[in-house]
This record gives sequence, C-alpha cells and structure tokens, in this order.
Amino acid sequence: MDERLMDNSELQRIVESLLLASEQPLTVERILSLFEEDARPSKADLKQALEALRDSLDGRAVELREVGSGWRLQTRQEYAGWISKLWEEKPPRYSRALLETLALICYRQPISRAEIEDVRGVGLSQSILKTLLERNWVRVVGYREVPGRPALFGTTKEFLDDFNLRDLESLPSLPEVRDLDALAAALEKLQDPAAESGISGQDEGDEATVPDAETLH
Amino acid sequence: MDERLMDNSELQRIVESLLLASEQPLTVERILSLFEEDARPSKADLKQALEALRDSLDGRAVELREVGSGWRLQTRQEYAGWISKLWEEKPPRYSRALLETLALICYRQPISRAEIEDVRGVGLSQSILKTLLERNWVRVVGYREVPGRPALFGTTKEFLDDFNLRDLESLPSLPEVRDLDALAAALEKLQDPAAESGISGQDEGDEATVPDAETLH
Amino acid sequence: QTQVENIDSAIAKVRGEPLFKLPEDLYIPPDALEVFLEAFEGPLDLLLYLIRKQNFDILDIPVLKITQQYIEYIGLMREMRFELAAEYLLMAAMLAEIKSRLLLPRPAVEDNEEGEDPRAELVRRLQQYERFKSASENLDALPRVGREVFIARARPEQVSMAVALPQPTLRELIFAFRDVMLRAELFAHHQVKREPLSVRERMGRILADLAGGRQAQLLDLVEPAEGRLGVVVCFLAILELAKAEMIRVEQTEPYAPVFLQLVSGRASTNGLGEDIETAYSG
Repeated sequence: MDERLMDNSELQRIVESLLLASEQPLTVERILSLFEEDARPSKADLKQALEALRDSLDGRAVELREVGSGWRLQTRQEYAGWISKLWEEKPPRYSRALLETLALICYRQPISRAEIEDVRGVGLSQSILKTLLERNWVRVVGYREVPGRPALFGTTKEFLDDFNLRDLESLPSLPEVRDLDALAAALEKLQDPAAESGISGQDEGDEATVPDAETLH
Repeated sequence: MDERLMDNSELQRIVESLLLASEQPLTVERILSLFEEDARPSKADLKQALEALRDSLDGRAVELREVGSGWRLQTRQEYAGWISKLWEEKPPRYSRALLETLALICYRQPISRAEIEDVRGVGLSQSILKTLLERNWVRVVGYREVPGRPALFGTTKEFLDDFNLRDLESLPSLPEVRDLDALAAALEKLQDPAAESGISGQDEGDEATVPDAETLH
Repeated sequence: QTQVENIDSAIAKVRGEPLFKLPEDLYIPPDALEVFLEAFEGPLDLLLYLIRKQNFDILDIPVLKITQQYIEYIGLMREMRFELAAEYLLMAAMLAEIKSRLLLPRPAVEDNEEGEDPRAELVRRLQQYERFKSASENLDALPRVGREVFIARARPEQVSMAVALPQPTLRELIFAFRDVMLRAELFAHHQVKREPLSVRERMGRILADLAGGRQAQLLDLVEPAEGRLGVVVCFLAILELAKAEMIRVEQTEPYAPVFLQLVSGRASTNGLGEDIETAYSG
C-alpha cells in the first residue's frame, strides 16, 4: 500500500474495490477514515474519484449510486430480472452478521442492541435489525430502564415456526454448543423428528427406538 | 428482459450482473440454465462473453477468475490492504499443524489419518480435522478396506475457491526433496564412523573446521 | 517470517543473543524452553530444526551431535517436568539406536541386517516431512478469500419478482452463535452454566404481559398448568428481569401481595429490585 498521496485513478480503483467488497454503502467519511492522516486525500479529491468511477461504469452492468447511508455500487435495474431468476432457485443467504445477531437474540433474550454490539465487538447496522423485525423473527419485548431506555429484543413464535422448533428449550444448551461432539449429537436429534416424539414421554415403545435419547441430556 | 438472442455485449453485462449478485461462483452451465431454451446462447458465446468481460476489467479494481466451483468476480490482491481496513476482525490465522495437515490431504489425497500422522511424526488432534471439516475444505471421500475401515480425506471445491485455485493442478507443485545429494553424501559419511569427528561428543570448535559451510547456502 | 524465526527472536529476548547460537552449547534459559518447544510440531520438526539451524551446513549432518543434543533436550524437558509426548521419546530411542550402531564396531556381514537401516529411514522421514512442511508454507502463501481476495458483490436496488426469502438452517444459526461466543471468549466465562432457555423465553413473555404499564401480581404470572417446574421457571425469570432492571418488583409491607411492573421513569421506592441488584452486583 502506498502511503504517499496517490493519483486519482488509483484512488478511483481503491474506492471501487471498497464498494464492491463492502456489504453496506460507504460514506465519504468512512472511506476517508481508512487512510493514514498524512496520505489522506481531500474530500474534493474523493468526490472527484467517485464521479470518475461513476462515469467509467457507463455501459457496464453496475452503477454507482448515492443512497441514504452512503455510496453503493449496485447492478442496474434492467438486470434485476436475471438476478431474480438466479435467486429463485437459490435464495441469497443472510450475512454472517445477521445470523450472529439473530443467534444472540435467541440465546440471550431479552437483549439490547448495545449488548449485541458488545459481544460481537462491532457496531450493529440498523438494516440488520430492520430485516429481523420485518421478517417477524424478532420483536421488542421491553425496555431497559437506563438512560436512553434501550429496547430489548426477543424472538417470536414465528421464529420458532420457521426454524422448526417446538420451543426455545429444544435448542442445544450452551454446554452442548461449546462441545462439538455434543452439538453434533444435539443437532442430529433435532433434525430427526422421530427423536422428538420420544420427548413427550407417553409411550415407552417410542423411546426404545431412540436408545441414545438420555445420553444427550 | 429481451427473449431474443442478444448481442454479445449485452450477454456480457448480464453475466456481470449475475456474477455480482451471486453468493457462489457460477458455472457456465448454471448461467446457461437461466435462459429460456429458445433464447439460450451457445456455450461458445458465453465463453466469449466471459473473455470479453475479463478483458474489459483490465485496469479496474476487480478481476474475473475461474475457481473450483465456477466463475467469480473478485477484488484484485493489491487492494486487500484497503479492504481489510473495513473490518475490525482479522482473517483467521491457521496453525502450522493445521496447514501441514491440509497440505498432506491436498497433495496426497485420498489419505488416512494414520498416514498423515506418519509423515508428520505426531498424533493429529481431533480439533484440527474438525476445523478442516467445518471449514468445508476437507471431506471424507471414502474408506480404506482394511480392518477398522479408516476414513480417507480429500479436498473440496470450496477449498479450491477459498485458495483462489481453479483445480488441484494449479496448486504449487510439491517441493522436491531438498539436498538430496547433500543427504546422500552425509549418509555416505555415516557409513564410516571415523569420518564423524563428533563421536566423543566433546569437540568444541569443530564447526570452524568446516570451511565450505557458507558456500552451501 | 517463519515461526522458527519468531522463536529466534523470542528467545533472543530472554538471553540477549540469537537463538541459533543456543543449540551449540545447549543452554536454553529455563523460561524460554517452553516457548522454544511450543514452536515445534513434533520430534521431526525439532530434529529438522537442529539440523538446519545448527551449523547451517547440510553436508555435515553430525548425527552423533544431533542425537546428543536431541537427547539432552529431552533430558532438559524432563528435568523441567514438561509433559513429554510419546513421539519425542520414541524419536530419542530411535536416535539412541542409530548412535549405538555408529559407535559399535560394524558387523562383518552387513547384508544380513534385518529390516531397514534406521538411519536411512530417519533421513527419508525427515525429507518427507520437510517437503510437506514447505508445501504447507506455500499453501499458506496462496491468496486466500477473506485475506487477499474479496468477493465482489453488488445487487440490484430492488428485485421485482417475489423471490423466496432466505431461510438459514438451524445448524447455521447455532454455528453462528458458537462462533460469536468463541470469539468473545464467553464460553470461558463463569456465566456459562447450563442456562435454561425456558427462563429467557419466559422473561420475554412476562415483559409482554406487563407491556403498556400493566401491573401484575406475582401469582397472575404463574400458570398452574405448567406445574412446579413452570413456577420455578417463572420465578427465575422474574428475578432475572429484576436483576437486569427491566421490571420492578414491589411489596408495600411484609406478606402483602407482590406487584410487578415494567420499570418506568419514576424512582422506585422500597424496590425489591434494587435489593436484588445490589445482592447480585456484590
């Protein structure tokens, strides 16, 4: 990495790589913050690089757009149809950040945004919470009475349904999650509905077919 | 969406948008499957579009690359330093034990655990295999038909993807045995105990009598 | 940049001189021995290191000296009461055998020797090991996704068709949880006991019951149908909520009904919640 002031076409390429690698839009300030102070381009330089990048994308499938939370490279709307065909068969996956957030809300509910950020060690983007709330997997279950009255999140009935869980209790316990062997066994059991039916404890005959049911607890 | 056969630059843009929107690399077959039969370009057309796309990315921050499970667009290596500044988390560093195990699986597949242990001269910890399996770099490709039916390990497409490789052939070749001649000469010497002045084990300053030490390196 | 070089510097710090000098007089400062040992992947690795680093001279592998050094290392480790892996001792035995063969007069008829010459076997193993050791370094040097190479991503602003929403599997979810906990090193923390998730679920339900400023009596929240365990879970959930300052638990006088409500702006008087809070934080 060159620490001297770089020429504008190099700056343009750096910005392009950042925008394509980032899952979220980037603000001008964020981009500038990545540069060492003595090599930091001016705001005007960066704006110019962004403009040059936008122009250079003429005739390509991507375009540079400024949205609410910053600059974003997105595919042009006329190709959305192709992309939806792609996603139809194989829906896109949620980001790691979203999954971790959901998992923390699930295991640590009721939990505030600050607590999630604390455990994950990074800021939590508003869009992740929004997706989880919209999906109706997560809801606000209360507020903590500290300055700012932060909302506390918990999971919903719909979350249990969509993940095919009877209740939160049937999730692997913390010690099981820690121990890989135990986790594998617990997941195995969760995926096997026959094992589930043994839990009701009504019929001994059922339990006999699940010999290791006890060893899992 | 235009259902007629499109010209090649349009095909190139469609491919670009698909690659950018896809989570995984896309194979030629997968891309072709997204077209209605009567509007489907030929394989040759698609290959040509991919080539044109690759050429058009000259001098940009991204490149088109074929890896184990298909084609993908990725940022060029020289921008890695900038991009990693975006995330606080550093990419994981793997232990030598894990990398040596991976190298053995990679170059000697299918290989059993005992064979790995034999070459490395130490037992293989369960956690290393688990990490490799969890990371999906390695999988069980079969079992050896000997008592105990030991599992045989091989690498996956995901391993190729993650290591930026198209196939196993593009791996760096396995280093040759080093100093074959030197070792042979040393062995020769060993046949004659008198040549080994260190027998008594007391001789300091012996090293000084080896004048050609430097020339060998 | 290799680990061995890192060790060089680690030990140099202790002793104030480069490590490659150390094997010559075999002195390793006791506090550096552990660092030194951890750097090796096993006996082959240690042996290879001794051969490669000691004299910088491969032509003159002084098997006798190396053997002595190796065995003295082993001795040192045992003196220091390090738990020795069996592999190190096995190697020591192998070296001792080679050494004894060298020292003993050669048998007149060598052809009748049974089995492989242990020296040749050792050299073969060292060579093999070294090949894969450098192969692993080459592998590590390849550009890796997430380290040197990043996937370029862009999406359309909106997708017109009804696209199936992503549905992660439970497995993915739990592994994400595992990763984040491992990363935050929370598993090591004392709070990782067998924490009943039913309590956490119940906490959410109680909060919902108390939403909108409703007050409830302790007994209102207990569902008899849930049995004794259900009562315990409910009570634990209330304690947790009070501890986390999410609800206030009030009792005006001894034996009076216990009221619960969401914590609001006003200061709590005689709040049981505060007592619990101090009890927990103490």
